[in-house]
This record gives sequence, structure tokens and C-alpha cells, in this order.
Amino acid sequence: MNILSAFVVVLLVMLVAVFLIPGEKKNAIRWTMAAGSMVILGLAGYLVWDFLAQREAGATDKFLFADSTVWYEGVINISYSVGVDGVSVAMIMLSAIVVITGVFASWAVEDKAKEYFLWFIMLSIGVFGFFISVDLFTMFLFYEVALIPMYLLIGVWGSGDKEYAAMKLTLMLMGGSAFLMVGIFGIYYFSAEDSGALTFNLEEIAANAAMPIEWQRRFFPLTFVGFGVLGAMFPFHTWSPDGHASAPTAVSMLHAGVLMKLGGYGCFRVAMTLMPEACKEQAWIFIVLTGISVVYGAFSACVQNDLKYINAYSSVSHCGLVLFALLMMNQTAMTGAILQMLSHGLMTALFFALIGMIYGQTHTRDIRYLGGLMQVMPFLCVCYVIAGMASLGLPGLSGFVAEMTIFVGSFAHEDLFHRVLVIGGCTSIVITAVYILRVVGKILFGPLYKIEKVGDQYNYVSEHHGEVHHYPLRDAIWYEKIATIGLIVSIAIIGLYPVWISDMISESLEAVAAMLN
Amino acid sequence: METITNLSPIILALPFLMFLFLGLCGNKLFKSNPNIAGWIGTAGLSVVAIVSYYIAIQYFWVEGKGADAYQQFVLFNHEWLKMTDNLVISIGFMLDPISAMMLVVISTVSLMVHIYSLGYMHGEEGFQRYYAVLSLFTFAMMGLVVATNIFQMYIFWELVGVSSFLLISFYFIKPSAVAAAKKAFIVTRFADMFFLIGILILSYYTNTFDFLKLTAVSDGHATLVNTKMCGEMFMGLSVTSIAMFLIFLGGAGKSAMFPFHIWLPDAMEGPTPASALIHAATMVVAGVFLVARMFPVYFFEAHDVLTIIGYIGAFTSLFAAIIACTQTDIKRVLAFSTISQIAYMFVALAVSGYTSEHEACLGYTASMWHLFTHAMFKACLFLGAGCIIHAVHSNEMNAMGNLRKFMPIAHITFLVSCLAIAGIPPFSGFFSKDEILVAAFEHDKVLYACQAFVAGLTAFYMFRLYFRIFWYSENPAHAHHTPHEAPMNMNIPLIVLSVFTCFTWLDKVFPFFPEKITADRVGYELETNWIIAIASILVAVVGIAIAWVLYLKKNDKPDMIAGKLKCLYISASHRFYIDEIYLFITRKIIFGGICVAIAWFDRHIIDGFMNLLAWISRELSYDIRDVQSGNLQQYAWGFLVGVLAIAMFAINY
Amino acid sequence: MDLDYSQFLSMSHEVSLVVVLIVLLLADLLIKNKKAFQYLAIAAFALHTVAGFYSYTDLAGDAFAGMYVSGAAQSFVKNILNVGTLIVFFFSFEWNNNENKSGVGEFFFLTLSTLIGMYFMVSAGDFLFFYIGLETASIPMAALVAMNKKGTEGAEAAAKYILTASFSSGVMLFGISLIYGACGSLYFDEVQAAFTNITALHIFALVCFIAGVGFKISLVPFHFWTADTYQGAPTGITAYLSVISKGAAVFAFMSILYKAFANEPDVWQNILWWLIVITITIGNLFAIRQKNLKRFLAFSSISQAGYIMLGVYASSQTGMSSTIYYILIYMFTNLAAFGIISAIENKTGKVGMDDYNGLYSTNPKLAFAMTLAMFSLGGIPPFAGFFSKFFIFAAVASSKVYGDYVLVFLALLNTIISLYYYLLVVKAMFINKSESPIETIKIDTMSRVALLVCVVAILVIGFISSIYMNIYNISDGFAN
Amino acid sequence: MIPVEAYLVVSTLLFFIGVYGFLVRKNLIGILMAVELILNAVNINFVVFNRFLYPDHLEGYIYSLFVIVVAAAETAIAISIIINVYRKLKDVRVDSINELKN
Repeated sequence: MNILSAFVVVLLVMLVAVFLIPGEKKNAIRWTMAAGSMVILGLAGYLVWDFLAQREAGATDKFLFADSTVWYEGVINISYSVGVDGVSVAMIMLSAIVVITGVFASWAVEDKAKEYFLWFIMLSIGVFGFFISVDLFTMFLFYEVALIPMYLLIGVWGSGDKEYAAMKLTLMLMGGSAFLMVGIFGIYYFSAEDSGALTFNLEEIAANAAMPIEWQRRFFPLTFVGFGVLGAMFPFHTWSPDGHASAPTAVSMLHAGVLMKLGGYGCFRVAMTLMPEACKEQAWIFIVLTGISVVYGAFSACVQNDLKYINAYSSVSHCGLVLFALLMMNQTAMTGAILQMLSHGLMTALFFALIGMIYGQTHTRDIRYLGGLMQVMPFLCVCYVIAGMASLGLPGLSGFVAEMTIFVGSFAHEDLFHRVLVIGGCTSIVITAVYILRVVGKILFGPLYKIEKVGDQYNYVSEHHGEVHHYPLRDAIWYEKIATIGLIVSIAIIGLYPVWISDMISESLEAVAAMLN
Repeated sequence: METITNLSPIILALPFLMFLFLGLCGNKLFKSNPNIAGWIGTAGLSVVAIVSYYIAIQYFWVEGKGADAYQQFVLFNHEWLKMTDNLVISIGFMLDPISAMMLVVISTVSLMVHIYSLGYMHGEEGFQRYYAVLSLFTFAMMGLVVATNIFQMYIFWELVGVSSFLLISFYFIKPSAVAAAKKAFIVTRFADMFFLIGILILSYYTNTFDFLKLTAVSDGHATLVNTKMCGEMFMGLSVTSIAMFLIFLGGAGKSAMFPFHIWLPDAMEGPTPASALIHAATMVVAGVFLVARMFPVYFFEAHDVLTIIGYIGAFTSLFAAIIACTQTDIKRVLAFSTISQIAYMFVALAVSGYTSEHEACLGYTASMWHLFTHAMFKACLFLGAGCIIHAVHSNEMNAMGNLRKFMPIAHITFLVSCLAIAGIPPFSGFFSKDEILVAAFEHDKVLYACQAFVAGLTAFYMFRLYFRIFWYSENPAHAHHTPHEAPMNMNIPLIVLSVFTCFTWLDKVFPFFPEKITADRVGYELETNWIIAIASILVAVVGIAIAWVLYLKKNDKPDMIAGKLKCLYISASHRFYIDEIYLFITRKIIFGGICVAIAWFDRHIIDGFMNLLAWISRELSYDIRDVQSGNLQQYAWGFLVGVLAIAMFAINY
Repeated sequence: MDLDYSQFLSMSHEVSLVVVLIVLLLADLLIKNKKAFQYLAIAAFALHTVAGFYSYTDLAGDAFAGMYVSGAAQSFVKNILNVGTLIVFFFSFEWNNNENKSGVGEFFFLTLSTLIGMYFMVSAGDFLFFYIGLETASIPMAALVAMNKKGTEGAEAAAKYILTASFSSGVMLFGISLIYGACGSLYFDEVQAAFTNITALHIFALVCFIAGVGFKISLVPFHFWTADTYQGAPTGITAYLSVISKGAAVFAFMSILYKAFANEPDVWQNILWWLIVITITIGNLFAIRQKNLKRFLAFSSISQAGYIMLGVYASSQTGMSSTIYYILIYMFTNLAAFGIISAIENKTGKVGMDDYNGLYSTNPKLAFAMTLAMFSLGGIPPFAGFFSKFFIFAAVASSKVYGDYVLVFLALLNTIISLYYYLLVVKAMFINKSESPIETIKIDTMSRVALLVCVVAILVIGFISSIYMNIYNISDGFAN
Repeated sequence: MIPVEAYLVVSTLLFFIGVYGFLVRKNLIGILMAVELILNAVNINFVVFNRFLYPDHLEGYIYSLFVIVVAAAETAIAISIIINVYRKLKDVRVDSINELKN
């Protein structure tokens, strides 16, 4: 069987397995999940290795491991076709890492664990399916498959104002896909000259390039905005803070880490690649919008008090940088964008994992009521500092690689206006430092706050209208350590030795970049 | 040559590995006996030191000397990140006079600090962490100075920044330490942004990061920059100047030039040895090193920027010196003196020429020279201050006084270093500073006057410090708690470092800098300009004399003078309220103004709009509910009206 | 010409249904045990259904000199209707055993006679036959609606239904009469030939006709009866109304538009454009705040009708096939929803949305099935509803006309609202806490089987491409 | 002879009288009668069209016959349902049946 389909198949097997295990056997379910996601990770690793090997061997076609089966034919030409280039391989690797860490991060889920993991797998199926597809229909199908579990995952297992957040998130993303669907119809029905057979296959559509410019002008914005909503593009980003804040840990990880990448990936793979002329014409509008969201997100992160809100807004800023760089439409900048997707995926997943673990013990995420955690849970806090350093672009961690590639690439744009915008974007690295250090200084460093030490045991003391709670605090336990260390290691690998992955991505962007210039 | 090439990776690899080792498993392995971690770190670093010495010696006396000039070797250069075919970030090792010199400086001071810390940090919580971060810093600083391309320099630039952050916040339970660390990081980060933008502009035009390409000089031009950027204007300014100025701003941030100087005094919250290493000797001169590294470009293509640098430097040195006269926290005095001395180096670079014909590039030499000497005696001063603080458990002058009989070694070394920094022969500071003044004199009288005055101030405040600590009046506190001499492993570094300052006058040592470290890497004979030398000595002596009068014994003259110059004194002791201005801008304007406004906008306008849509549709659904009135005939009405309306529409369509 | 009895062979569906009817009529007299009678009835009808499947390709042809036409498409449609009706019977089994003991015979008899009326509508070849079918389908329906003995609702619903129905059929007849006057014939093909060089008269006639059929399909503004009747009728009948009779009406409507008015598509496309937008929007807006699930589904089915009409609007073979496909899937989905509602109503008498709070904790299977139905109605992949929506939009978009894309866009924006209220149900079942949730209930075998069928259909239909392909291949049968 | 338009005027008038009746009558029976008027208007149309325009076929006549028959059936059901309503509500005024709304 094709290795790409294997991802989906394995997940389906997991789905069935978990479905069959009775709900009270929680450990069985967890270990099934762990095993399954290990397999996924292994597959992903093998995929990367084999991909690089094949490229070494000189495989030149755009998508490797390509495989196609006709599904619908005649009235509407749909085929289940898979294939990956460097970009998708990177994304698949990212998803595999985040999924397995997510599984470990949600180890502690007790309430309706079975259903939780069922929806979790559903979400993963959508994600992987999206990244392996090269057929627009299946791509879109998996896209929405990935969206809808969010509602229940947040609504049932979330915290805070979860119903509202879940509904808002779902509706906004569905609104995005409403835009998207129109665009997809446009792409399909203009996918070939009147004589030729219409197709959903990305490669063929790009090859035919049959859509007249006046139609591109109509469909490009729809498609781009459609994906942009999921990419948290200003001003369509407001689902993200509430959604992330209310979502359970692993769901925030998966959503910010992987799902938001679907947006950027789609913008690049569908909107820009298939409608280049319109993209060239209208890019500046979206560059301005995304440029705004870069700075805007960073600034609003500076004054948030909820850890998750801070991280959500920083995600807005970072994902804005992704689209920003993509729209610069040169190879380096796009490579940077993909790298940024990777690195942001990893580090924001790490952030949410840590926040979840801290929140799980203190039962508050409000930085005003936290302090001095470094003495209490050193492991988690050190990880948090590392995540923060990654996010503010410290060399040796992935963030730096991505951001620098983006800045250098974007600054290579021949138009002065764009270069000035890039300089504006550079300010974000300072603001990022500000809000990251604000959190680090407030909650990790400094003296103990609202924490009392009884013997060796630290307790978090919170008075919640009237009655006083004492929550015992502890450092990370083994599954939390697995989750965080896994993420940190992958962040560090990218950060310390980026050249192979950046080359892998960059070579597969060459053709697109050439076409867009 | 092979040996050098083969050895050179050690200088980067070993500290990094030690950092990983100590950082990851230091706490676990050496929980029982943390000192082992310290010894490991020290041992590792001594290896590094030996290797760097070997390389430096080999370079200066064996390999480096080319036909006429010293060559620039790239010992290795590994591709790290490939952006385009030309824009490649490599991690490499460039050996040329200044980097070789820096290797010596860094490894020496770092080693001294390592040894010193064995005593000073003994029994501190997080001893292993401390040594891990020291290793990280050494790694970063080494990588910075041997950078083969400007982006590698930027990478390690960030790394030294973060290790400085980690060391300042070493006592992370102290809010003041945390605040200082944040301040240091963010201020430097802010400057680094300009550095980055500068790099972007530069690389955009020249399409390379490589120092060798950028600084290649032929017939009076930095060729590449000249050909690629000459005549490019942006908003009426030459792009070259903009880029180079931005890059300088990066350096100014790290080197605490006005107006980025505010972080350095607070950075003294960190452990004193760390301050000695990072905030006195090595990291803070990175900016000087950067400008020296890019010197040809500055000199030939952006000379206006060089002039600006000169004046900024001069102002900063004066400014810092004045403040230093009024501080009572000894570490802060030293911090401001550091700022002022680094400013000296910038001035020296600014007044330098390029060629070594008739000492044109004296300034360059002097700057590097002063960098070297200053590193040594300032480190010595800091470590001495560390001993004193260790002894009296306070940074405040008032807690001290008359310590000379308690701690003679600290006293002597401190005195030597003070003499050196004050510029009294035969100590090293005299020579380096004197050359700077000469260069300034020949180039720009205003700068000369300013620097000469600052020299006097320096002498004054350093000896004010010295007298307040070691003479002045006995502090009653010492009666029941007698300060004691520091342990040996703390004193040895003091001695070593002070020794460095004593033998510059030897005619084996003296010609080293003029011969080896020049802008065009061609050596020259240096003869001393005695007029200026004497002048500067006089100025220094005057300064010392005033200090003697005021602070040898306890008396009311200082307060009287302070009363005379009230407003100056007050504002100087408040560091001219620069911090308050910064606070106002950041807290009130950026946080209170922009951020809050944006957050509000996001919650209420953007988010509000989405909620508004939902609200509208819900309201609509309630408003039209009565259409479904339940009354048969109204349904029929609807039906009929529908039919007629549609008919009307369709007919008129 | 003299009557040729062989033409009845091409009416095999109708004939066999009539046979079933007669059998049941007699059996109702003979068999006193209602349960046994039900089994018999269901068995007989199941037999008829199966027979229908075996006789659906070869028996093409027409009868009564072309008033009745039958082909692959028509018989396929009839099979769909049969299956739907069968499922409804399964769901109503419990209800017939308890509330409706007295009227089981009538229930089946009336239902089947409406079904035969729908057959006529579907394979009508001229307006007379269509009219007969329509009335045959709608008059007994009123009696069925009135079978809800609880309270006054049944009677009121029935009264509203029958009176508005007669009013609308009066309007429609007026239109037909004008068409007759304008074209001189009632045969669709002849009308098609004559329905050219449009005048205001033609348009008015057309509009009256559309209004009459729109009443059956419950397009806004001819939809007012829908909610009240659905709420008042017995749940089984509501399901029947919302799926079978609506489906049949759509088929008939489509075939007539595509045959009789094929020459002037712009006229009715313009009308439909607006009708669709209004229908979907109004349906959604009303559905948002409904608390009674039957009424809620009534409005949801109104907006669904709007989506269905998209396929009709497309006026192409793709449009036809996607319409049939949509209705097929809509049938399973909506029946699943109604099945669950009626099962719960039979056990507990609760139909309020708030009663469903915390349903998942007590009846996970039911809640799960309901969720599938809701997601499918909302058009969420990988459930069948997504495919049907996708194809029906694709049918509209295939014209490459700007206005059509606008229509698709508006419809898609409406899907957001619809998703909102479908999610409200899911929210009630999964998220909302309730101190007195519906106790764990065990639903009867019949309903369970039917439910299983629906759920499986929802899950798999989309993935089996051959279904849509076949529909496409046969669906040219409407245009001739 | 009387032109076709005259008949059409009559039928149209009848139609709208019926519609009017349907809209204003308060009694369900009255409403039912109004429906009958509408149907009769339709019948007139069919007959007239057939007689005047297309005398060589009988479709119009046939149709009107069918309409009459169906109308009878419809009325039967309607009456019975109205009786049913009367049983439940003791009232046949149209305002009385608005339990189900909104």
C-alpha cells in the first residue's frame, strides 16, 4: 500500500480499535493511542528519510509517492490522489510529532476518555489526509473533517466559556470554508479549456492554467480568505484566542500546532499556486493585512493576562508572518514561511502543553495570580523558558531559523514598499521578547506568590469567592515529560542543524516561486 | 597551520558541550557535591584557554605574518543555513589579528572568572546552572569574535545576549534581578533589531554576508559595498550610511552606548564574577569589535557614520563619567566607568585612519589595545569588588572604608587596576588611553578635549571609589563583624589579572599592538607623543589629587560641593532620569497606550463585529416570528402576495 | 384509438401498489389482531418495494396516450419513495401499536393511497394526470395528519393543511387553466412546443403553477402551513410529509419545468433564484430559535427544500442527478432524525430540545445517531450530506455564470446559520447538563433496524460513487 | 355572440371573489365555500378556452370534470376535518385554530 495512504489507514484502524475498547478501560485506550501514534511517527520518519533518499537518487517529479484512484468520474471528476513534496513532508512530520505529544499530553483525560480520543483521531485523520492529498476535493473533504471535531472537543472537554468559544470557532471556520468552497468550484470548472476534461488534481490544474484572469480576480480572494481564516489572518482571527483559551490542552496543541497550518498550507498550495496572476495582482492587499496581524497580534499579546490568550495572540502574530512571507512570493521567503509553520507548530504546541500542565495543577492561567513557579516545578518552567526563547527567535532553536529566513527572503523583494513592511515586521521580534519575558519574569521567576510550602509539598492557595482551595503542586510526571521533551528535541534539531530541512523545502518551492515571478 | 585548523573547532565545541553536559545533567549528577561541576567547567575552560593561546601565538608569530600584512585565515566554514545561493549562513572560524587577540582576552578573563567563582559562588543554589551558563557564554562569545560572516556574528550576538540574561537573572527569586535581566535583554534586543535591519539592507545590496567579501579593500574603497551600494539613496540619505548606522546601533546596544546604556548598571544584579566577565570585559565590547570588524566599510563608505559614532562615544563617556562620580554602589560606579571606557574605544575607532602609513590607523590600534587592557583591569576591579562585597555583604560604599588592613591582596590589586584605569604609567591603561588621546588630538580637537577631561574624571571617580573603600573612616559595623581576606582561589585571579596590567612598558610587550593589530593589518613603529602623554598624566594626577582631598579621610567637603552643584549632583545621581524617561515611554505610551488600545480594539471592534453578526441573525429571527402568526388567512395572504409579487417581478424582469 | 391493456405493464409500480392496497383493505376487514395486520402490511409493502427494484429498467414506456410516462428515472424515483415509506412504516410501528390502535388500517391505506398519488405526479405526462396525482397525494394526507388524537393539535394541523392545500391547488389550477389557454394543450411536450414568445399571461400562469407546487415543496412564501402541520401531525406522518411527499413534489416539479417549460428556462430560473435565497434564509432564521424539535425540523426542512431547488435551478442533467441524489440522502438523514424523535416521543412524550439535554449520558447510541443526522444535514464530511450538498452546488456552479456563483455563495453563507442550529441539538445532547435527562430507553426492534439502515446509509452513500453515477446515467429520463 | 374575454372577466372576478372570501371569511365552512368559488372559476376557464380556442379537443372539458370530482372529494375530507375541529374546540371560527404558531 502507498505509504501516504498508510497514515490514514493506521488512523482508521486506531479509530476502530478505540471504538471497540470499552470506555472504562482507559489505560488500554491510552496505550492504543500511544502505540498508534508511535506507528504514525515512525511512518513519518521513514517518509522523510525515503523522500530525501529519492530526491538524492534524482527523482524529479513534483510529488513523490504519488498514487491515484479514480473515485467519481464523468459528471464530476474526483479521484483519491495522494502525493507529497518537501512542504507536505515537513507538514506531515510536524503533525506526527504534535499528534504523539498530544496523546501524551492528554494522558490525564479521565472524563469520557474514549470519546475524547475518538474525536482526537478524527481530527488527526483530517489533518493527515489534508496534507497527503493532491486532489482538491479530497483535500477539502479532509479539511472539513479536521474542523468539525473541534466543536465537541472544545465544547465537551474544554474549560471556561467553552460553549461560546466552540460555537464561535466552528462557525467562523465553517464561514471560511464557505468562502473556500466557492473558490474550489471556480477552480474546478475553470480547471481545463472547454475541450479538456475538468479535474480536481492540483498538478493538472496548475499545468492547464486555464482560468482567465477576470475569474481569478474573483476566486483568488475567496480562496485565500477561506484558508486565511484558519490561518488566523487579521481580521478573521478572533476565533483563535477564545478557541484556544477554552480548548483542552492537547486540542489547543493540535489546533494551533497543526490545524492552523492547514490554512497557510492551503493558501500556498491552492490559492497562490492555482491562481498566480490574481495572486500577483492582489498580493499587496493581503500582505498589508498579514503585516498588520504580525504586529497587531504581538502588541495585543503584551497586555493579556491569560496565558493561553497570550499564546493565542502570539500565534496570530507568528501565523501572520507565515502568510506574509508566502505572499512575498520568492523562494527564500516561502521557505521561511514553511519553516515558520514547522517551528511555530512545534513551539506553540509546547507552549500549550506546558500551560495545560501548569493549569492542571494551579487551576488558574491568570498570570496576575501566579509567581515563582520555578522553585516549585523547575522542569516545566525550564521547558517554558526554552519555549519562550524559541518563540522570541533565539539562535539554536527553530524560531530563529524560520524568522531569519523569512526576513532575509522577504527583504529581497524588489519593491521598496514591501521592504519597508518587512522592517515593520522586524519590530515583532522585540515585542515578542517583551511579552515572553513578561510571562517568564512574572510567573516563573520572582518570589512565590499564592503558593505556600508545607514540608516539602507546595500548595497553590486560591480563594474562589469565599472558600479557599489548596491545590497541591508537583513537577512534571513521566508522560508530561515525554510530551515536552519530544517537542523540545525537535525544536532544537531544526534550530541547530536547519540546512537539510530548509533545502528539502526550498527545492520543492523552486517551481512555484519561478511561476509566481 | 593544520594544527591550528584541527584545534580550532575545540574552542567552539568544548564550551558548548560543557554547557549541554552541565545544563542537562549537572543538577542530577552533582547534586551531592556541586563543586565537581565547577571543576569540570574550569578544567574544560583551561583547555580552551590553552588552545586559544596556542592558536594566537601560532598566528601572531608563525602563521599569520604574510608578505606585508597579516592574513585572514578561514579555518573552517560549515554551511548552516542556505537562504539563496549567495546568502548562506555558515558557522565558521576566522582567524585574523583582532579575533586572535579577542580569543586571548575572552579565554583569559573567562578562565579567571571560572576559578574565582569556585570560591565566590561556593554553596550557591544553582551552582551547576551558573557554570553551565558561563560555558554557554564563553561559547557564544568565542563564536562571535571568530565569525566569518555577519550573520554568524548576529547568531552569537543573540546567544551572548541570552546568556547575559540568564546570568543577570541568576538570583531569579529577587524581583530586582528579574527586572534587570528583562531590561537588559529587551534593550539589547531592541538594538539588535536595528542590527538585523542593517544586515538585511547590507545583504540586500551586496548579496553576501561574508566579512571577507564585505571588508575587502582595493584602491581606497571597500570594493563590494562601493560598487553595489554607491549612490543608492533612501529618503535623501545614502543607504550605505543608513545600513552601517543601524549596524552600529546594534553594537551600541550591546556596548551600552547612550541612549542604550540604561541596562548595564542594572545588570549588576547578577553575580559579581559574571558581571566581571560579561558586563565589564568581554560582551560589552562586542559593539567595539563589530565596528572594528566592519571598519573598512565604515571608513571608506560611511565615514559620516564614523564621525557620528565618535561624537556619541565622546558624549557617552563624559555622561557616564559624570554619573560615576555620584554613585555610591561600588558595582554601579564600575559599571558606569565601563560604559565610559567603552565609549573611549568607540571614539578611538572614530578618529582612526585606515592605512598604517605614519600612524594613520593609530586610533584603531589604540581602540583594540584599550579593549585589551581595559578587559584585564576592569575584570580585576570587578573581581576585587566581588571580594569586598563578599567580605562586607553590601554593595554600598558606606558599609566599607578602611578595608586595606583587612584585605591587603584585594587592596593592592585594586590599587594597581585603579592606577591603570586612571592612566598612570607604567600601567597598561596609560599606554592604551594615551594612544587614544593622541589619535583624537590629531584628528579632532573637540574630541580630544572631551576625552582628556573624561580621563581626569575617570581618575577622580576611580580613586574616590578606591579611597572610600580602602581608606576613609572605619565603618562601625566592622567592629562586631570583621571583614576577612577572600580565599586563595579568589585572590589568584586578582593577582593574575593585575599582573597583566603591569608589564606593558617592557619593550618586548609595548610594540605588540602597533605591529600586529592595525586596520590594514600592516604593522608600524609607534613612538610616544610625550606632550600629550604628559598632559594626560597631569590630568589624571589632578583627578587623583581631588579624590585624595575629598575622600582620604571622612570630611564634609564632598557634601558641601554636592550642595554647591545641587541640581547637577541630584540629576547625576539619578542618572539624569534616563530610566524614568524610558519607563514613561514603555509603560505609559507603548503598554498603556498602544497595547491596551489594540487589545481593546480586538475584543470590542473585531470580535464585537463577529458577535454582532450572530446577534443580528438572532434578533432577526425573533423579529420575524410573528409572520408565522398561526392564522390561516394570514398564511393565505402571504401566499397571495407572494404570487403577485413574484409575478410582478418576473414580468418586469 | 382503442384501449391497449398492455400499457398497464409499464405501470407496474402503480399496479402492484394497487394490489397491495386491495389486499390490505380486505385484510383490515378480516384480521382483528392489529399487530399481525401491521406485520402483514409491512411485509406486503416490502414485497412491493423489492418488486419495484426488479422492474425498474426494462419497463420504459407510456400509457393513456402519453399522460403517463415511465422510464428508468421515474421508476428509480418511485423506488426511493418506496424505501422511504417503508422506513416510515418501521418507525411508526410502535406508534401504531399504542396510540393508533383503532386506525392502523386507515393509516396504511391512506399512506399508500397518497403514495400512489405521488407515483402519478412523478410519472405524469400532462397536467391533468399531474393534478390528479397531486390531489390524490394531498387529500388523504390531511386525514393522516388528523390522526394525531392527542389534544387539538392534530385537528388544527389538518384543517390548516387541507384548507391551504385546496387554496393553493385552486391557484395552481388557475395557472394551469391559463397555460391551457395560452398553449392549447395540457401535454407537457406540446406545451413545451407552444410555450414560447412569452407574454405576461404566460408568466402569470407559470408563477401560479410554481406557487401551487411550491406549496407542496414548502418554498417560502408558500410554506406557512409547513411548520404548523408538521408539529401537529403524528411524528411518523411528519417524517412522511417532510421527506416523501416533498421529494415526490420536487421530482414532479423538476420534470415539468424541464419538459413543459424547457424552452424558456431564464424565466423560471430568475424566479427560482430569488425563491431559493428567500427560502433558505427564512427557513434558517425561523429554525434558529425553535425549541420543539418537530417544528425545528420543519423549518430546517424548509431551508433544505431551498437547497434541493438549487439542483432544479441548474436546469441540466447534472442538476437533475444531483437533485435526486440530494433527496435520496436527505431522505435517509431526515428520517433518521425523525425516527429518533418519534422513538423518544413514543417512550417519553418529550419533543422539546431542552428535554434532550444530557441525552448522550443516558442514550449514547441514540445521541450518536442524532449527531450523525445533524452533521449530515449540516453538510459536514465525511457524512453523506456533505456529498449531496457539494454535488448540488457543483451542479449550479457548472454553468460558469457569475450570478450562479453568487447564488452558491449565499447558500453557503446560509449553511453557517444552519450549522449553528444543528450544532445546538448536538450541544444539547453532548454538552448541556440536565438534572432530569431522558431516562435510558430501549426502542423497539423495527425502529432500531430502520435507524440502523439510515445510519449506515448516512455513513457510506457518499463513498460509493457508483450510486451517483447511476443516478446521473438514468436522470436524462426526466427531460423526455 | 359573447366574446371570450367576457367569460374570462367573469372567471377572473369569480377567482378573486373566491380569494377574497378565503381571506376574509371567519367561518371555516365559509372559507371552504370560497375555495369552491376559486375552483369554479378555474372550471369556467377550462371550458371557455376549450370551447372558444381549441374546440377540436376535449381536454378542457375533461379537466373541468376532474376538477369538480376532486373538489368534491376535497370538500368531503375538509368538512370531516372541520367537524373534527368542532368536536375538539366547539368552534369553527378560523381565529380559534391558532394554537400552533411562531
